[in-house]
Amino acid sequence: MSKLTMVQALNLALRQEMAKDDRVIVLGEDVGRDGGVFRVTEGLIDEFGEERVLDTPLAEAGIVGMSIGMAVNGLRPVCEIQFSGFTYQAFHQIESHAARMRWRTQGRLPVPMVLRAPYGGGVRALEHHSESREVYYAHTPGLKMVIPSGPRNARALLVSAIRDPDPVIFYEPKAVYRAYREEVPEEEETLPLGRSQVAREGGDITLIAYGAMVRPALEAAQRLEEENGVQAEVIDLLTLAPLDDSLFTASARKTGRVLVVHEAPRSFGPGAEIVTRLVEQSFYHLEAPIRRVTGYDIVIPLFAREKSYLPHTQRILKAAREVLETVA
Amino acid sequence: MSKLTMVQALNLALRQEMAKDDRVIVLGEDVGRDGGVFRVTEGLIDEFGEERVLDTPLAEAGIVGMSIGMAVNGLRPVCEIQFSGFTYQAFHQIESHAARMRWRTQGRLPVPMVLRAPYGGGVRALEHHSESREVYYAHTPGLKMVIPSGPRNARALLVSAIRDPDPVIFYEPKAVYRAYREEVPEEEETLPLGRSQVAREGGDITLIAYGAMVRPALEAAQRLEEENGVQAEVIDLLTLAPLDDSLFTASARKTGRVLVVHEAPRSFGPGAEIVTRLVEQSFYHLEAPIRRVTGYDIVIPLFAREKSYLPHTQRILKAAREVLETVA
Amino acid sequence: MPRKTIQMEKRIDYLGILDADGKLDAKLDPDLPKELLLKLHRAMVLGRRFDERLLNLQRQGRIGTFAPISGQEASQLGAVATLRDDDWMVPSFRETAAEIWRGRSLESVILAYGGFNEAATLDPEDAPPTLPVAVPVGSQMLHAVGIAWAMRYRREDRVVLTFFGDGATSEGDFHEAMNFAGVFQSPVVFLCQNNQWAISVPRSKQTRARTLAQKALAYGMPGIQVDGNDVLAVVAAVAEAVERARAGDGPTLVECVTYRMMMHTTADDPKRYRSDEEVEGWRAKDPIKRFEAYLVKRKLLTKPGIAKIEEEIQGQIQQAVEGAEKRMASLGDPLEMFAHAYAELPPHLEAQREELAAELRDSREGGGR
Amino acid sequence: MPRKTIQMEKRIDYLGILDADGKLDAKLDPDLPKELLLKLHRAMVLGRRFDERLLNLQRQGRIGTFAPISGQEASQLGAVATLRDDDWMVPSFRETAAEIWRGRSLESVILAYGGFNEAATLDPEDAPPTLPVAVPVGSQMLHAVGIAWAMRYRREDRVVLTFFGDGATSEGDFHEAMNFAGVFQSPVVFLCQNNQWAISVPRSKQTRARTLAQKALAYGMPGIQVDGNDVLAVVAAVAEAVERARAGDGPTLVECVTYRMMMHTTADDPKRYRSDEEVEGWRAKDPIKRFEAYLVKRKLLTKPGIAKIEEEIQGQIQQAVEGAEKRMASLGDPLEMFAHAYAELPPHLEAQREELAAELRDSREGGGR
Ligand SMILES: Cc1ncc(C[n+]2csc(CCOP(=O)(O)OP(=O)(O)O)c2C)c(N)n1
Ligand SMILES: Cc1ncc(C[n+]2csc(CCOP(=O)(O)OP(=O)(O)O)c2C)c(N)n1
Ligand SMILES: [Mg+2]
Ligand SMILES: [Mg+2]
Repeated sequence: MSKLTMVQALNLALRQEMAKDDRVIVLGEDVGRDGGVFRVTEGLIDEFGEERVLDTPLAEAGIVGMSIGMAVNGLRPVCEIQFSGFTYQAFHQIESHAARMRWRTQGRLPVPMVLRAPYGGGVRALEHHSESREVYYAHTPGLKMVIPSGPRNARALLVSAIRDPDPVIFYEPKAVYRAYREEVPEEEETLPLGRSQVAREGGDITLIAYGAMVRPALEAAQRLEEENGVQAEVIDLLTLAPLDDSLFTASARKTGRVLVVHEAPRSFGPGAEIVTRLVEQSFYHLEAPIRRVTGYDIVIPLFAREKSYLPHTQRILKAAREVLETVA
Repeated sequence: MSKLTMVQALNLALRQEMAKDDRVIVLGEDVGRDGGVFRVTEGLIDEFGEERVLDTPLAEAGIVGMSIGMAVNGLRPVCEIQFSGFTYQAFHQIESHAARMRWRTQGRLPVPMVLRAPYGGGVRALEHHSESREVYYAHTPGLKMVIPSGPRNARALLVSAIRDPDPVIFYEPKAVYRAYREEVPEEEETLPLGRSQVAREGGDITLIAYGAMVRPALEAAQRLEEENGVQAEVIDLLTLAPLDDSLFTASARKTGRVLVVHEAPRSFGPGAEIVTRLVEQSFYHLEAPIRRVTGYDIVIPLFAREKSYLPHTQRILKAAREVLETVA
Repeated sequence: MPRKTIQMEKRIDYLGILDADGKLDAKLDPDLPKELLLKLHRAMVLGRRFDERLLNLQRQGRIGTFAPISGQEASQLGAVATLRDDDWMVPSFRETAAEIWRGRSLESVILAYGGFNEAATLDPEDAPPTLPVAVPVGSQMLHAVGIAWAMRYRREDRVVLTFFGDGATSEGDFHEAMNFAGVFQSPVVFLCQNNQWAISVPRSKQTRARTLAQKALAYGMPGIQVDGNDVLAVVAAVAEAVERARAGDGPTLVECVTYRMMMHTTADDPKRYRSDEEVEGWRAKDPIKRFEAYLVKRKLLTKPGIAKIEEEIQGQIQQAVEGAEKRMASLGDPLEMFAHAYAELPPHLEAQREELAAELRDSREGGGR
Repeated sequence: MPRKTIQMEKRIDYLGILDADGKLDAKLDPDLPKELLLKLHRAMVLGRRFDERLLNLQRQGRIGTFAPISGQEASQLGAVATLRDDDWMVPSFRETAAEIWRGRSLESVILAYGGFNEAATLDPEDAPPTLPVAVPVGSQMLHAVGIAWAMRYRREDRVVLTFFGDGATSEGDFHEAMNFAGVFQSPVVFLCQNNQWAISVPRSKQTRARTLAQKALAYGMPGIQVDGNDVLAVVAAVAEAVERARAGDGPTLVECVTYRMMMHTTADDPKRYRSDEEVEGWRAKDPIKRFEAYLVKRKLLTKPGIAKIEEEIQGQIQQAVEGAEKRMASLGDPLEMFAHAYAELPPHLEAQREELAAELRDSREGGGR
């Protein structure tokens, strides 16, 4: 066990999977000598050589298209797109091929690949470096969409994603990359894809979050307990697609009050699906309208105003209190 | 007034706007001599010449990127992407530039362009020719997303889209292209973007649909009246983004029972946002859980099974009856 | 101005061997074995006749839209004939003849154009490795590069042949694939069937470059333009490129200059954009006619021999059509649409599948309520 | 084999005029007016010194990440100096010096790197038309083609100069832009600043082509490789390309061979991937040092004259920093983030804006409840 940042934990996952399975190939822009602009692939080229860690030309469709070819021909590519805002250059390859090849070939040519990309705000970056548009992939049939929230689950989920027989879009909350450390066991640890977790138990209100929003949600829960004596349950989705609705619908049936938190734009955002599943499955238990605390429906502003855009503890807290105060 | 198909009505809109405003330029693959593979641009090249109607090389990012340049430099490009399933090749141009340039330049360089693309199933086409993934654009800040349902509103909305100062993604339900004719006035007619319409009035249940799904929804409403004596209100959204929730939330407050219909995949689909707006704004009036009748969360099957994938009158009817029978 | 002119590191050649009358340029003869020549001839005729039959089926509404290959038999078959069985082929959507050469059954083709995904698993899994048809233009070439990379990684001496059209060369994916292949020195042969048209857009409007072959220079790659209606030239040029790839000397771009004799797909009406004269001009350069003239001249074929082949092929097609239609009649369970969405169907899809199953049960029981 | 070799319709040249010591190849001298030479020199020095100051501000946390231009002054400024005020410039994200030449204020640059969108409207609207910085690599070139098309459509004799890096040539968008420009014979000059690196990836791994200039051949376009640290050569080559475009003779690809002397951005550590020797080797070819040597030799500048220019520039920068910081202190109303989302704010955004306004009111009143 050592205390690792999320970057280090992801690096551990890659290193161990590469050591174990020589079909695992890492490729992308600057993933080799540079170790990736966030250093997630640091040291891999020294340990595994240029044949296992490929610095590619600057072309995202190329990276994804090539990964698809590698995957149908027996490898397990883990490609990195430098920022999630540049996955769009590869959108057609992801939607038209990665997501469909298994179905198109009726199981003969699956595409066991992972596309890693840092997403989300909070690091004072340039334009296009702070988006949270996971819906594009969560809505695309044939893909899995995974978003860890901390070092330990990031490592366990990445290992599972690499071993998964289907294409996985793996969004890494860059705001969490170096935000804190967690004990991460050296020995193998996996987490099943498609399963959410209770990050904190409680019976009065349910807060649903994922990725970088789990921390402020937990902080809000803590303050609700301290300041209001309210027990909030926090659900960490971990996988957006396929969406595990069993846990949060059960929680809602228990608490009757729900708040969904994400940094993605609100309209047609991930929260909408969560609310709808709740309506479909826990309607009669809801004691108040479900609230969304989300990014606004605008481009995330340049960093001077970014903090006011991103949902923060105070904003979550205020919404939670309003939900709690609602009398049906 | 003459009776026109949607294809003819769209052609009329283009022809009249081009005649009126020489900043309007049509471009895309096969839009010139061939008149577009669905003939929406038929005859335009004869009337307006090769300078106004450009057959481009086969490159969607090129078409959209070039349109952005034209638009920032004073023109009003209307580009056609041959099928919505090939807009993904241009996704980065749409998201990263068309949708952002106004914001990025703080209003100095708006992008008044229209991207037209046929979408949806029902015409026995090859793979990639039948998708319904409007969420990708409805979720993207900075865009408007319009989907007409019939010849007359298609014409009026396209005129408005061309004149709109912001980029509009204009999805045309190809299943409706030649399905029926409607009176379309020769004289100018527009419809405001961002406004839905009541396609049929009723007080017992609300059916919300758009595009090719409006017809089966209306048919279901008709049968509900005939067979059950139930008055269904049908809302035709017309614009998905910005989503006009005023009409359907009001309708829900009246009927208490709602069904949302779309052919897009269900999870993280347009219906989720509609349900959520209803929860946010009409929660206390809902007498039953809102139901979604949608495409399944799989790639739309090749055409031999397409009919079983797409929501049809019978399926809508059955769900509507279930919603009506629910006792809270 | 007295500037230095930069010399290119690679050459772009042109190759033709058989002229339009089937006359051979002997010093270029690739000297193929007799069996291969006859196999090529039969495959070319099959390609042509199968097209005609598919058109017939389509016009009768027995299958959906399809993309004919007529006129391009030499380009496709000459290219694919150079492959070993363990090499990969990565097609676009207009290589039916080449797919059949690689072991795809006519039945599978009919099923696919009939809208049945079951087409994908009709043929044995151990057929020469071939990707399925790729509809998004230009998107498949990158897969070829990835497949090739995996083979080199495993130290296999296999190669990948990927097909695409003249229109496809305009897509960004073409560029990225060519560039990646150059950088990684991938064992890929990029075979462009320049059939002069991308639906209604002529080659001249697709790019200002005089040849498509010269685009190879942008990637430091050799390129060659070939008379794509001359099967011997295609075999010669592609064989050389395949050898180069197999030897580890990297990719090649081969441009086959050919012509699409029929419509783009059955949804298209070429009369809108091209003249009969143009089509007739190309008919004179027909790859089958030319090859037959050569084979007859070489006494490898006779007129009656050809007639017999034609008859056998018609029989083969007839049998496939009957088989496919029988099979299609037995298929169609809508629930199959959920098959292979993922390796394992996740719970929400299980539920959606059950929804549809219930609807189907209902409607079998007479329309539900 | 006796095959025909295909001759290219365009030539790829190489041009250098001033050597590393500032010695002129007199027969290639573009013979620029004295004022232009001095204006270029001052702009180059400003570009360099501004970089140094920005780095300073960034290291102190007073601005965010930025992309330095040091080493590339000649490429950018030589190119942009050939434009008329009514021509367009379409930059990537590393053309600060060129933007300033076109009328962008230093304050605007500082504001943008300080995370304030207000940077976009700081300068007069009637400055020479210039697109904002484009962060997605390679995506801006297509806009240049569209802008150019609109000008030709209106029968204007204006041209567009678009910048991009060596890495950008790998993107599909580069290909599509070059191809569209060729087909539409657009008045665009494609200016590649080949600074040898795309973050950590060297030019040699970006493409197998020996030069980037030769990629022009894929589009039937002329291409030229220039010593990008030689401002006279850049002016000469780009002026020729601009003239060609203005005359209606279509686009040109100009590759400026130069070097990024500093880090990719301030988030980057170049020591991880390149050697000090490499950097030192390029320092010997410094564009400013070389140009100054030439100007001193021609007696257009003196050592004290240079010192005075340096001093003036420091004053100019100091003033801009002070102005910008004052302005930044006055900006920052979060509600501004909703400005210019659309021409007219739709109702749901009005509502969201009001949500944020309420939150801000609350927190001003002491943290709400
Ligand atoms: C990305 C994409 N854009 C558009 C289409 C529609 N489309 C199908 S084939 C075709 C023309 C292809 O031309 P070419 O590459 O020359 O191949 P050919 O059809 O001549 O074999 C077009 C535009 C498509 N399938 N994919
Ligand atoms: C589409 C896209 N992919 C990746 C990035 C991240 N990125 C920013 S600059 C850069 C390298 C650019 O290299 P080059 O084109 O040579 O320009 P230079 O930075 O050398 O000026 C990369 C990979 C990006 N901004 N956009
Ligand atoms: Mg073609
Ligand atoms: Mg560079």
